[in-house]
Amino acid sequence: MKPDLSVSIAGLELRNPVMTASGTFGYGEEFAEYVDLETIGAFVTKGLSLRPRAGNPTPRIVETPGGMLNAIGLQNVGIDAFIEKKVPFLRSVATPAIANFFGNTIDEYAELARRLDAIPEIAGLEVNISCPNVKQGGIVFGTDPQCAFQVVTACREATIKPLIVKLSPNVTDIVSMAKACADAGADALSLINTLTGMAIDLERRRPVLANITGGLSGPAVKPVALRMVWQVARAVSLPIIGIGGIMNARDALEFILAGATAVQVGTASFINPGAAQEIAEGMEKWLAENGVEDVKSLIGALEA
Amino acid sequence: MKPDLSVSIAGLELRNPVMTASGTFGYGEEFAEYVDLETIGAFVTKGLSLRPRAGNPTPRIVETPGGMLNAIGLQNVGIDAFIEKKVPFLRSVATPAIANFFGNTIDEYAELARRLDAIPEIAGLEVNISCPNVKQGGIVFGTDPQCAFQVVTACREATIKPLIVKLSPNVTDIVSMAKACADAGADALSLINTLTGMAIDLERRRPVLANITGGLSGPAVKPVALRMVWQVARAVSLPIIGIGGIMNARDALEFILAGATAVQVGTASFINPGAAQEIAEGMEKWLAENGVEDVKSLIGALEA
Amino acid sequence: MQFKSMIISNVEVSPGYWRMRMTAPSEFPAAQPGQFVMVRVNDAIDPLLRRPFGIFDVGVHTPAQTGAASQPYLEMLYRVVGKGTGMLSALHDTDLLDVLGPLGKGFELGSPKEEKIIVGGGVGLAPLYLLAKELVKQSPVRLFVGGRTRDDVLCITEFERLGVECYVATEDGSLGECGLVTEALVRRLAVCDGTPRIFACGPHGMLNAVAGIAAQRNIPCQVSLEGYMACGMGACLGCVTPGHHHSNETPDYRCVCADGPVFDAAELKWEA
Amino acid sequence: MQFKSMIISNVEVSPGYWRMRMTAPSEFPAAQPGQFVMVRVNDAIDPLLRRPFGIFDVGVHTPAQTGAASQPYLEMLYRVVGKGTGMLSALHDTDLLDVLGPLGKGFELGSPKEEKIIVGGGVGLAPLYLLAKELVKQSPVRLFVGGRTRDDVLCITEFERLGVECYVATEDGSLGECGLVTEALVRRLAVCDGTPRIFACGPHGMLNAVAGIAAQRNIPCQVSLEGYMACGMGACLGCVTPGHHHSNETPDYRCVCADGPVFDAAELKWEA
Ligand SMILES: Cc1cc2nc3c(=O)[nH]c(=O)nc-3n(C[C@H](O)[C@H](O)[C@H](O)COP(=O)(O)OP(=O)(O)OC[C@H]3O[C@@H](n4cnc5c(N)ncnc54)[C@H](O)[C@@H]3O)c2cc1C
Ligand SMILES: Cc1cc2nc3c(=O)[nH]c(=O)nc-3n(C[C@H](O)[C@H](O)[C@H](O)COP(=O)(O)OP(=O)(O)OC[C@H]3O[C@@H](n4cnc5c(N)ncnc54)[C@H](O)[C@@H]3O)c2cc1C
Ligand SMILES: Cc1cc2nc3c(=O)[nH]c(=O)nc-3n(C[C@H](O)[C@H](O)[C@H](O)COP(=O)(O)O)c2cc1C
Ligand SMILES: Cc1cc2nc3c(=O)[nH]c(=O)nc-3n(C[C@H](O)[C@H](O)[C@H](O)COP(=O)(O)O)c2cc1C
Ligand code: FES
Ligand code: FES
Repeated sequence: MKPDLSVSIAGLELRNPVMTASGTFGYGEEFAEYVDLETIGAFVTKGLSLRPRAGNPTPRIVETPGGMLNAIGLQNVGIDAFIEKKVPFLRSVATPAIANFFGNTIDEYAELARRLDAIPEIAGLEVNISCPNVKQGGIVFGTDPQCAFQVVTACREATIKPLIVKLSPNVTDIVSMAKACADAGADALSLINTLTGMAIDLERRRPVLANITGGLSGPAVKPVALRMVWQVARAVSLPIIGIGGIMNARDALEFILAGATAVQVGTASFINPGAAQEIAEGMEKWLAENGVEDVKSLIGALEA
Repeated sequence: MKPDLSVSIAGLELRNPVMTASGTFGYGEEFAEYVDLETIGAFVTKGLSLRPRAGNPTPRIVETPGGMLNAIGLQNVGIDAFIEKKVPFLRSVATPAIANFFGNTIDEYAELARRLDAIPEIAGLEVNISCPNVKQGGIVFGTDPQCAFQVVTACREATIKPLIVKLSPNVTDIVSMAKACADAGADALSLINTLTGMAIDLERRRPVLANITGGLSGPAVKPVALRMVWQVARAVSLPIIGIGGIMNARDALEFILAGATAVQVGTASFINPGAAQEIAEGMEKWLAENGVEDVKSLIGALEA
Repeated sequence: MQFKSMIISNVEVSPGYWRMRMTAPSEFPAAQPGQFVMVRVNDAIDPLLRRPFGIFDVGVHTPAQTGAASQPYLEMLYRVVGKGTGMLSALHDTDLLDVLGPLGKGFELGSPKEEKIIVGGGVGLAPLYLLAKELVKQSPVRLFVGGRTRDDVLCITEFERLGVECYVATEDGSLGECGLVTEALVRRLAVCDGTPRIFACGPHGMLNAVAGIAAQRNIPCQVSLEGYMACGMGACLGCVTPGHHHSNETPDYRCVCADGPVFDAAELKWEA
Repeated sequence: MQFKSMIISNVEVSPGYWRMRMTAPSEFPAAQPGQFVMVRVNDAIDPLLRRPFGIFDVGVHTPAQTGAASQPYLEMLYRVVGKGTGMLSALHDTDLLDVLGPLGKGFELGSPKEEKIIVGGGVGLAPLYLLAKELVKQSPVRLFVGGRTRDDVLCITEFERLGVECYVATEDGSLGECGLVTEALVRRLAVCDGTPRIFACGPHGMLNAVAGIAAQRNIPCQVSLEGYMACGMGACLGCVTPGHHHSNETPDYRCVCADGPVFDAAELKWEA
């Protein structure tokens, strides 16, 4: 019997729980040679801003033990060019496309949510709140429950589409962040974004990254991500998308046991461009081999 | 010319900046076959409590990508047995021994600081504040600046020995934690302790660790540790001991560039029991080859 | 001791089970039966931790050629279960490994008068061959070995060659008796003269049963345990097992690596 | 294309420099000179990311034996600088590698009328051999190659065998002229008939100088860049380089992996 892999997140019906993570899959087109987009549950665009962003100077990435740091600086084409150049491609794909976006002020977030809400090809919105709030001295929205509440409230008022809030792991209390976003009307939570880290070039006595610090991703962060997904899943009733170091189907299933309804594959796509599809296929195989008829029966099924 | 590796931390004169990290080097004796204790700067005991602690059920450790999780649960012989059975060994070693300790209440911390202050063989104290405050609903002392301030103040009043405070990385703002400890009279700060994480056994649908969550250490955490050391070094004038994923002399020197005066070697000693000594020797070699006469000239010398 | 060891041979002896012979320092052959080694699979951080393995055999190879130096060696018998053992099985002769050992406390051999009974399950046989080699020097030795199928019963010929009498049981009956090895053990104990001494290594369930059988009959019994290990030398406290009187109020955790891996079964806490 | 490739040979051609020949799918030999591959060094997570390497050569090996299938191959020329290249150099024939490629945009060959000038520094020579192989089919080709010492000047015989005229300069004078290769380049440009076309690959400082020399003289010049890469296919935006008109207000970052690695030098921003 073919196991049922379908899940529903915030009103989005996904053929399976495997999504690609923002910033690691371009705008979908780049991977067309390696991933049949119609074999995965959904894909998430590179983070979008109101105006095009240059991003940071290079070096922007560096490998670390079991992971990598990136300081891309949210380079993106901006919402206008996105609509003009990238959206047409989305029309040809029968897989939900989710737009990831960010702003520097609450107004920018709301404005983007409004613009994205109007694009029929966009099935859902993912708000990246790991960005500095320029009006409040640069404190990162996603590290303060009140800031997060405000930004999510503003987005919620601006869109009727499924609204996913992507949480930063650089916090003392991930549960209070999750609750603030739930209270503000989020339909789902995705976590984790990258952990802030740093790498040093000993010979040159300089940080490797031009930006000094960057975001850590990849297998190294998986234990932290699993822990946070588990904590949030027990405390908040919203569906959760688990992210962080997922390299194969087993990793993905671990996140589902911890309480995630779906997962996102990030860094793994760099190492194996077909990773997302292989993970979806591997999950199906594992379920079949283990006599699990419906992946939904595994969500939060951890005995702890 | 032989480079000068000596550093001074909180009044402790160390022959070189390499220390061993609490919980990874037993009480010093265990490694005598592999490390000549007189080749390293100092060593730190397993965390001590007032009464003996059983620790957690097993499994207590699990390997993760580029790291490991531990949930030992602070098993230790307790201060009385420590004094009776472990201190005599310290007398024979001409290398500073630092006692790491923790309590469940502020009074326990203070009481331990007083007891340790009275032991002549103990050169300094390292307070582990990554422990739950049982009187305040289990919030971890080291994740709240006010709690940390109180516990460090109490220890400060109880000892005139060098007082090192070991910071938890599971916080939004490591700098405010560091400042609170500095304000309370700490002589030095050591960071990082472990990042909270989790591992799941897919087949058994259970957490691998009996304790569910554990502390992540090893190379995987190095980027986070380097970032925090760098942030704290720029904000606080106390000497810093860098910890987290140090596997070799180059890693150790990176921490020193980031602003650490000394380093601690943890997980590396499990993989290579001679790690601490080899790192000290490797630092000397690197300094000589690179014409650096004094390791102190590298402290915080990162061009950023 | 920490040393660089060169692989001499690495052979699959049964599906999924490998036997590796590697060079050792000249002091190594003094290792006690039941002691173990911690092997670093490669120089990278994946896998990060060393892997513990029993010492299957030790010896000194004297080359046929006159003049060539004789070479002490150690052998491991291991089952491929995950990443580390998978990588080990891909290594070839002349590849190098970093080894720590011999570590831990081995078996106490007992007195020559007693009958020696060795009980092994699956790859739990690994540390028992070196034990048998010592025991046959002074006593009659019987081996009770169990496995799920025929493929899980290893190296019987080697034991027989030592003069050990071997009883085999498999759960599917594909070799020897069909059933658990403990059944054959109980039958033997019923007919055995005097008090024998039991030595066991294998899955925890089997050890639990053997410890129970021995306790009921007041027979001295040593078991060799496994445990997740980071350091292998008593420092991390990762590998502990509760002692007989352990409770939360009177904690009595023993390190499998430093106090064991061989324990007197009566010292430990067993499930009823 | 993503494929499993089997190593055919892996040889140290000069101290620290290796040449690896490996099997490739039948479409692979259509790779353009200047394109590159991303190699996964092993299946573990250390190293985690793929490593980018130029395509030194492609071809099809036709076995002497009649009836044996002919085998397309690719070659890389690489320098051991760190962990990944260190591990590559330890691989043997018959070992397998996971390869992604050919990736990126290669060199535009230009028209047969022009003289072709290739400038290479150190291991920057890697993608230039396949280029020279194409160029000699239609034009006279001159190679200006520089290195720190004699050991850094690679594969000159191979270029000469193609009929390429080679000028060598080393910083320590241990081979060819003593000095920078750009000096010889400037002298050649002074006497050259018509407008030549320059192709360059090497350290960034050398490319910067070559781009300046070409710009001053209005000579078309293509350069092949390096950059820290995660994906190699335009998705991560890790590898970018600023375009000529780039500024923070009018951002114009190009992906080295997808828009390059070969760029028209005039499109890029250079240090003055
Ligand atoms: C004292 C001792 C002696 C042993 N002797 C042998 C032997 O002679 N032959 C043999 O085949 N096996 C033996 N084992 C078990 C062996 O150590 C594990 O099978 C091996 O570590 C698995 O590694 P892996 O990377 O293939 O598996 P993975 O599952 O990928 O390992 C992941 C982690 O779990 C640990 N682990 C997994 N299984 C075990 C286990 N059963 N016991 C302890 N840790 C485990 C690993 O060491 C590693 O840290 C012994 C274990 C101990 C503690
Ligand atoms: C398009 C392209 C083509 C290349 N072609 C060749 C070639 O044909 N021959 C050759 O020897 N080298 C070539 N390089 C450089 C080569 O990729 C690096 O030397 C190699 O990745 C170093 O890996 P390592 O693990 O040994 O070094 P480490 O320093 O351990 O690598 C650490 C990280 O830095 C990256 N890195 C280090 N040096 C470079 C570099 N110079 N450029 C880009 N990333 C780097 C690695 O990819 C890795 O992610 C090329 C680079 C690029 C971008
Ligand atoms: C190169 C790179 C770029 C990223 N860009 C974004 C982004 O634009 N918006 C966002 O919300 N997350 C971004 N992320 C974070 C990922 O979506 C993901 O949360 C993180 O990488 C952890 O997952 P992983 O370990 O599977 O990579 C980026 C990550 C990487 C590595
Ligand atoms: C098994 C184990 C036990 C530890 N026990 C303690 C402890 O008792 N007290 C403490 O302050 N830190 C303890 N730590 C944390 C280490 O001292 C160190 O801060 C951490 O492991 C990070 O360094 P590393 O990556 O070099 O291991 C322990 C770590 C490990 C792995
Ligand atoms: S493995 Fe570390 S104490 Fe036993
Ligand atoms: S390497 Fe990812 S965009 Fe170029």
